[in-house]
Amino acid sequence: MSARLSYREAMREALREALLRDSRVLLMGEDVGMYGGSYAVSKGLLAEFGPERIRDTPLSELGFVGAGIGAALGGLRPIVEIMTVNFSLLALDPLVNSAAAMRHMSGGQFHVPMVVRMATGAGRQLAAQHSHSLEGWYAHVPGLKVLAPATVEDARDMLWPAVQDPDPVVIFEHAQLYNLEAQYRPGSGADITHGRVRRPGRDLTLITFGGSLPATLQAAETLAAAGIEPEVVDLRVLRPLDEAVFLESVRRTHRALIVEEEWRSGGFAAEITARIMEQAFFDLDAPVQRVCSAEVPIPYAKHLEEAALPQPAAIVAAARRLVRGEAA
Amino acid sequence: MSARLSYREAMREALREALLRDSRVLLMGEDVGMYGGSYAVSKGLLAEFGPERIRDTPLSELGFVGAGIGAALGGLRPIVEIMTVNFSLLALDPLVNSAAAMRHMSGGQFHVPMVVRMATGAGRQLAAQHSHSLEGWYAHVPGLKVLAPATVEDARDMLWPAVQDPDPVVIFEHAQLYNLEAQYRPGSGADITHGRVRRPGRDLTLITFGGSLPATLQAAETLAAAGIEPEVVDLRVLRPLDEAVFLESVRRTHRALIVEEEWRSGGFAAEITARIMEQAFFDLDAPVQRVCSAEVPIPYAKHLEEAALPQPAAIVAAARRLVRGEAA
Amino acid sequence: MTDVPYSREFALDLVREMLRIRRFEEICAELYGTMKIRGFLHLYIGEEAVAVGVLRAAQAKDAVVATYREHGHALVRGIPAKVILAEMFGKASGCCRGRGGSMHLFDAATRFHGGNAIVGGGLPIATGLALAERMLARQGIVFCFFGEGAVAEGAFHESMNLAALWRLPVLFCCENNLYAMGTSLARSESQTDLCVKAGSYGMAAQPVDGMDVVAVHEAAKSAAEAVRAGGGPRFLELRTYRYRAHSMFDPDLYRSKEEIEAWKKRGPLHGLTGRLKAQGSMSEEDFQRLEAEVRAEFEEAVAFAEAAPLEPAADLLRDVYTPAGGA
Amino acid sequence: MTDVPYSREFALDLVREMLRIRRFEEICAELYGTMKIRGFLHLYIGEEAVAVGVLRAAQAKDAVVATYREHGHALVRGIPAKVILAEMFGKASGCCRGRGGSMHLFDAATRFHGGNAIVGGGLPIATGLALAERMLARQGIVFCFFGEGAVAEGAFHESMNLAALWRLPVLFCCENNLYAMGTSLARSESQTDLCVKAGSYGMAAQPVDGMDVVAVHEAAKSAAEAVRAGGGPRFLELRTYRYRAHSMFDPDLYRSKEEIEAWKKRGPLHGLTGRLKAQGSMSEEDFQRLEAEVRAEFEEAVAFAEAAPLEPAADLLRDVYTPAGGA
Ligand SMILES: Cc1ncc(C[n+]2csc(CCOP(=O)(O)OP(=O)(O)O)c2C)c(N)n1
Ligand SMILES: Cc1ncc(C[n+]2csc(CCOP(=O)(O)OP(=O)(O)O)c2C)c(N)n1
Ligand SMILES: [Mg+2]
Ligand SMILES: [Mg+2]
Repeated sequence: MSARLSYREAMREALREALLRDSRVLLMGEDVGMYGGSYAVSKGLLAEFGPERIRDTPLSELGFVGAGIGAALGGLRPIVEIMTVNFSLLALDPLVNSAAAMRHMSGGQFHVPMVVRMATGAGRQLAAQHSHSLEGWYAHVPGLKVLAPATVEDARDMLWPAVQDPDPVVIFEHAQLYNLEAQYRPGSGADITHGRVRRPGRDLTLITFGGSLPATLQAAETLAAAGIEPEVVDLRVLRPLDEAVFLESVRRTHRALIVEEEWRSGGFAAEITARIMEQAFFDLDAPVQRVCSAEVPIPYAKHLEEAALPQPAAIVAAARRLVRGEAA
Repeated sequence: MSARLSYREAMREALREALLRDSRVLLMGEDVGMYGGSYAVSKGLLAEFGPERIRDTPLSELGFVGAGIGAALGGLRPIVEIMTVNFSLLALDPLVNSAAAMRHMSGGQFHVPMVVRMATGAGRQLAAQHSHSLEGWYAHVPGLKVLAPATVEDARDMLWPAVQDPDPVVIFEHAQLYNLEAQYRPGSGADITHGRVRRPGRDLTLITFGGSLPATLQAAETLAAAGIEPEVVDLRVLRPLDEAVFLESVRRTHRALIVEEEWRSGGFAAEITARIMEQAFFDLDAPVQRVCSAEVPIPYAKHLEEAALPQPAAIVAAARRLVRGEAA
Repeated sequence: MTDVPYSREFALDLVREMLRIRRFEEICAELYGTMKIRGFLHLYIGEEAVAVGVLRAAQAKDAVVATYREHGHALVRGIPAKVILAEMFGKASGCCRGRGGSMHLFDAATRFHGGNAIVGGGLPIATGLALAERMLARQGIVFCFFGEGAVAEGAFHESMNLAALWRLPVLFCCENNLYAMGTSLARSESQTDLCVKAGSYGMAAQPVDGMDVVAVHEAAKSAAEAVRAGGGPRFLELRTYRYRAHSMFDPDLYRSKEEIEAWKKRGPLHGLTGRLKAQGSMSEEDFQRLEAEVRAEFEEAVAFAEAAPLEPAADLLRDVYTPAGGA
Repeated sequence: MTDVPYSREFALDLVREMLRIRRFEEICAELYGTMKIRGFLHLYIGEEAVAVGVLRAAQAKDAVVATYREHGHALVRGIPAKVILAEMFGKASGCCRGRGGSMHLFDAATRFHGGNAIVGGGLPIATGLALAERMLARQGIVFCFFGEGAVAEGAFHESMNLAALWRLPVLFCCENNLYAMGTSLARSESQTDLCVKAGSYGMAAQPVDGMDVVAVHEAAKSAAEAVRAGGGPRFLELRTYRYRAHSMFDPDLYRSKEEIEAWKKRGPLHGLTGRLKAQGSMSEEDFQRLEAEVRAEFEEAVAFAEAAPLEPAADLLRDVYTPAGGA
C-alpha cells in the first residue's frame, strides 16, 4: 500500500478522507469549489461532495473565518481555506480574539473544533503581498495549535487528526511544496504532537519546518559529502511546540542551526534559539545560529527574491562556520 | 523648565506640539474628538484644533488605518489612534501589506509618513479581548518602526520625531502607564533610535520595555537591597532594534534576564535572547532567561490576571536564580 | 395607547424581566462603586425592552450572540443572576469561572454564546452558528445582538452578505441607541437609516420602537417566525437609548441632559406598567410584589457571589486547550 | 448607433489607447509563455474601454489607485510601456526597479498609486488620498478602480462609508466583469445590483456599459466633474468582461465558451472602430497606422526591457526604510 503522490494530491486525499469519514466536515473558502482551489488542491471535490460541503465564499476573509468559528461552535467541523497567509491578516481578529480565546474565556464551556488551512511562503515571484511567512505569529497565540506539514506523508495524514481535534488548528502549506512528489506510506504522519528527525547525524542539528525542509535536507547532503554529518529536525508542530525532539538532538550534537523562511527579527527561529538557550546552554559548544529570510518585503525579481530567501548555499555556509566554531 | 506631568498629559502635550508645529498633522481614530479619547489622552484637543484635524472616525479600524496610509501618501502627516492593540488585528492588512511594504515595493517612489498609536497591555481586568501585548508582531515587520515609550519623558518627546519620520511608525502606549507621574525634563526623549540604561548595575542585565519598565525597576530596587546590583536596559525602540545597548551591558554583567508582557513563546524576548546568543554567547556566565506572561488569554479575575502577568516578585526570583547560577 | 395584547401572566413576565434588568444594573453600578466589580462595565438601563421583547420570542433550541453590554440578555435568557454576578466578582462559581467578567458571559446550557468585546465580532460567529443549524438540519435560529456602532465595521458587511446569500436562519437585532461611545450615528454613518443599509443586502428589515416592549416583541415574534420558516435572515432596528454613560469611565459629555431626560420620559418599564395599570391588568401591589421578588433574588445573588470561592491561581492554564479525551 | 461625439483627434486617441492595451496584453501573454514574465499575470483584454474611458477624464493633478489587473490603467495614465515591461522583466529600469512586477506598478510622476494585490486594499488608501486632497486644499480627485469581487470585502464597506460621510473627492470605479476568479457575482453577492449597494451609503451611483468607451467616458466625465465640484464621492459600475482567464494559472472552467463568445461580439475596440468607420471619421489606413505605431512602440519596449540591467542583489535592502536625510 504505497503510492507515488504529490503534496497537492496528498492534501486532496486528506480532504476527501475527512469529508467521507465525518458528515459534519465541510470545506469553505474562496474558490475552493467551482475553480478547484487557487492551488488546485480541492479540484474535483465539488463534483463529489456538492456545494453545501465544498462551499465557495465571497471575498470576505474576516466574515468566512468568523463564520467558520460559529459553524464549529454549532457542531460542524469546518475546514476553512485562506488562499495565502498575507490575506489571513484580514482574519486575525476572529482567530486571535475569538477562536483562540473561546475555551478559556468561557470557562471551558465552548470550544472551537475548526481547521484553518493556508498557503504560505515565497519562491514563485509573487512579490510583497503574496509571499510572506507568518507561522511564528500564529504559533505565538495560546489556544491555537499550529501545524506545518513538510512532506507528502504529513500532508496526507496530519489533516484528519487536526479535524478531530476539539481546538482550533492552523495548518500552513508552503506553496512551493505542492508539486513535491514522494512515495507515500500510510500512517506515519498521523501524529500531530511531535517533531521528527528527518535525517540522523552527529555534528550539528539543523532545525527547520515546512517549506524550508527540502532546502535544509539538500544542504545536509552537501555537508555530508564534505564530511559533516548534520542531524535534521523537522518541527512539524509549532504549537504546542515539541521541544524535546530538538533539545535531545542538540544535547548530542552540541551545535544548532535553525533554518526558516520568516523574517529574521522576531521569527520563530528566535523562539527555538531561546528554548535552547534556556534548556541546553551548557551543552552548547557554539552559539546557535539562524538562517532566515532577509528583512525585506519579498521582491518580485527572481534574483532579488532568491537573495531574500534562505538558500541551501547559505545553510551550508552557516553550518560550516558553526562546526568550525567561528561565531557568525 | 521642569514640570510634573502624567504620562497621559505628556502624550497630550506631544500631540499638541505636533499639531501646532505642522499644519499637515491630524489626529484620527475612534472617539479621539467629542469623547476625548478612550484613555482621555486627546481631551481638549477638539476644542483647540477643530473636527477636521481631530477627526472622529466610525468603527472601521481597517478603513481608517488604510485611509491614514492614503492620507500620508497624499501629503498629510496623520497620527492614527487605535484604541487597543487587540483591535489593531483588524487593521494588520493595511499596516503590513501596504504601509510597511510601500516604499520597497514601489522601488522607493512612495513612502508612508504615518504614526499609529495604540494602547497595549493588561492589568486593568479587561479580560481576553482588551489586554494583549503584541509589540513583537509589529517589530517583526520590515518597513515599520516600532516605539515603546515607557517614561513620561519618552511619552512627551518621542512623538515629534516619529511624526517627522518619513516611514510608518507604530507607538505602543501601555494602558497602565497613563497615570504614571514624573518630573519632566525636556529633550531627553527626542531620540527614536536608541535604547537606554535606566539604572546602572553590574551583576546582571534586566532588559525590558514599555509597560514592564516600572515592575522591572521595582524588582531592581528589591535586588539592590539584597546586594545584587542589576543594570536595567529600556529598549525604547523595538524596530530597528538598538542591540548595542544591551549587548554592551551583557558583556559587562555576563547575565541577562528579559522582562516583558507578551506571551512567552514567540514573544519579543525570544528575539533579544537570540541576539545575545548570536553575539555575546562567549560572554555569558549563565543562560539568558525570560519573565513573560503566562500563555493564556488574559483572564478577568484580579488574582488570575496577576498570576498571568510578570510581577516584580517573579522578576526578583528569576534574577536571584540567574545570579546564583542555577538554570531556571 | 392600545391595550397590551397579552395574558396577565405574560404581561407580568415582561414587567418582571425588565425590572430584573433595571435593578440588576443598578446593583452592578453600586458594586462597581465598592470595587466588587472591576474592568469595563456597560449598563443596559433604558434598553430593557429590547432584550426582553426579542428574547421572549426565542426558544430553548435557539442560540444567542450578544455584546459586552449583555447582562440583560443573559438574565432574560435564563442564566441565573447569582452565576452572572459571581462572574463579575471574578469567582470560580461564575458562569465562566471568573475568566470572562462582565463583557464575556457565556452559558452552554442556554446556548448563550457571549459576550463579545470586539465591536461587530459577534456577527460572523452568529452567521456560522446559523450555518450549522441549517446544515445539521436542526430547527434552531440565531439571535444576534449588536449596537448601531457595529454597522460601520467590515464584519457587519461581510456577515450580512453571507447570511443573506446563503439564506441562513439569523435574526440580526441592531440595538440603535444612537451612540457608539461618544460618537453619534449621524457622525459615523453616511446613511443613518439602518434599514436601508440592511435592505441593500436584500434582507427584510424593519424599524421598531425599542422603548415599547410590546412593539419589540411583536416584531421579533413575526421576524423570528419568518426566519424559522426558512425565509432567510432578517434585520430589526431597535430604536432605543441608554440612560447611563457608555461605561463607568465615560464622562458622558457628548450629549445633552435634555436629550437624556426626553428619552427617559419614554422609559420602557413605566411605559408598560402604566399601560397595564390603565387597562387594569396590573395593580401597584402586583408591581411591589415583583419588586420584592426581584430584590430577594438579587440579595441572594450578591450574597452568593460574595461567598463564592476564587479559582485557585494554580488553575490559570486550565482550558487554554481541551484536555486529552475531553471535548 | 449614434455618432461618436468627439473630434477625430480625440476619437483616434481612444482607439489608440485601447489598441495599446490590447496589444500590450497580448505581448505579455507571449512573454509569459517564454518565461520572460513570471509570477501572477492578470490580463485586461476585453476591459479596455473602462481604463481608457475613465482615465481620459482624469487630469494630471489627480491620483489613481488600481488593482493587480492594472497594466491598462498604467499605460493610459502615461507610464511608458518600456518601463512597465522592464518592471515585469524584473529589471532595474522598471518603474519599481523590479521589486513590484505585474501586480505592483507604481509611478510617482503620474500619481499612479499601484497596483494592489490585496482585493479591496486600494479603497481605504484612495479614501485617504482624497482626504489629503481636501485638507491640503488641492483640486485633485482620486480615481479608484476595483473589481466587483472586492464589493464583498469589509474594506469596501468601510471605505464607502468614510468617503461618503466625509464627502471626499473619490470616484469609485467598479469594474464589474462578473467574475472574481471562478466565483460569479451571483454566487458572491446577495444583492447583485451594485449600484443599490453603493446607493446605500448615500452615494450617487450609475451603471455604465463598460464595453462602450464613449458611454464610459461620458459617465466618467460627468461623475468626475461632480466629484471635483465638491459634491462628494460617486460610484460607477462599469459592466465589462474579461476575455482571458483570471490569471495564467486559471483553467477557466467556471464559465461557458458561449458566454465568452457572446461578450466578444461586443468588443470595445471593434465597437468603436466600427462606429468611427461608419461615420467616416476613421479609415482602415488610420487604423493600420495606429497598429504600426503601437507595434513599433512595443517592439522598442521589449528590446528596452530585454537590455535593461538587473538591480544588484547587494541592493536588496535598499528602500525598506527611507535613507537618513531623504524622503
Ligand atoms: C473593534 C472594536 N473597536 C472599538 C472598540 C471599543 N468600543 C467598545 S464599545 C464601543 C462603542 C460601540 O457602540 P455600539 O455598537 O453602538 O454599541 P453600544 O455600546 O451603544 O451598545 C467601542 C467603540 C471595541 N470594543 N472593538
Ligand atoms: C484579500 C484577498 N483575497 C483573495 C485574493 C486572491 N484573489 C486575487 S484576484 C481575486 C479575484 C478578484 O476579483 P475581482 O475583484 O472581481 O477583480 P477581477 O480579477 O475580476 O478584475 C482573488 C480572489 C486576494 N488577492 N486578496
Ligand atoms: Mg450604540
Ligand atoms: Mg471581477
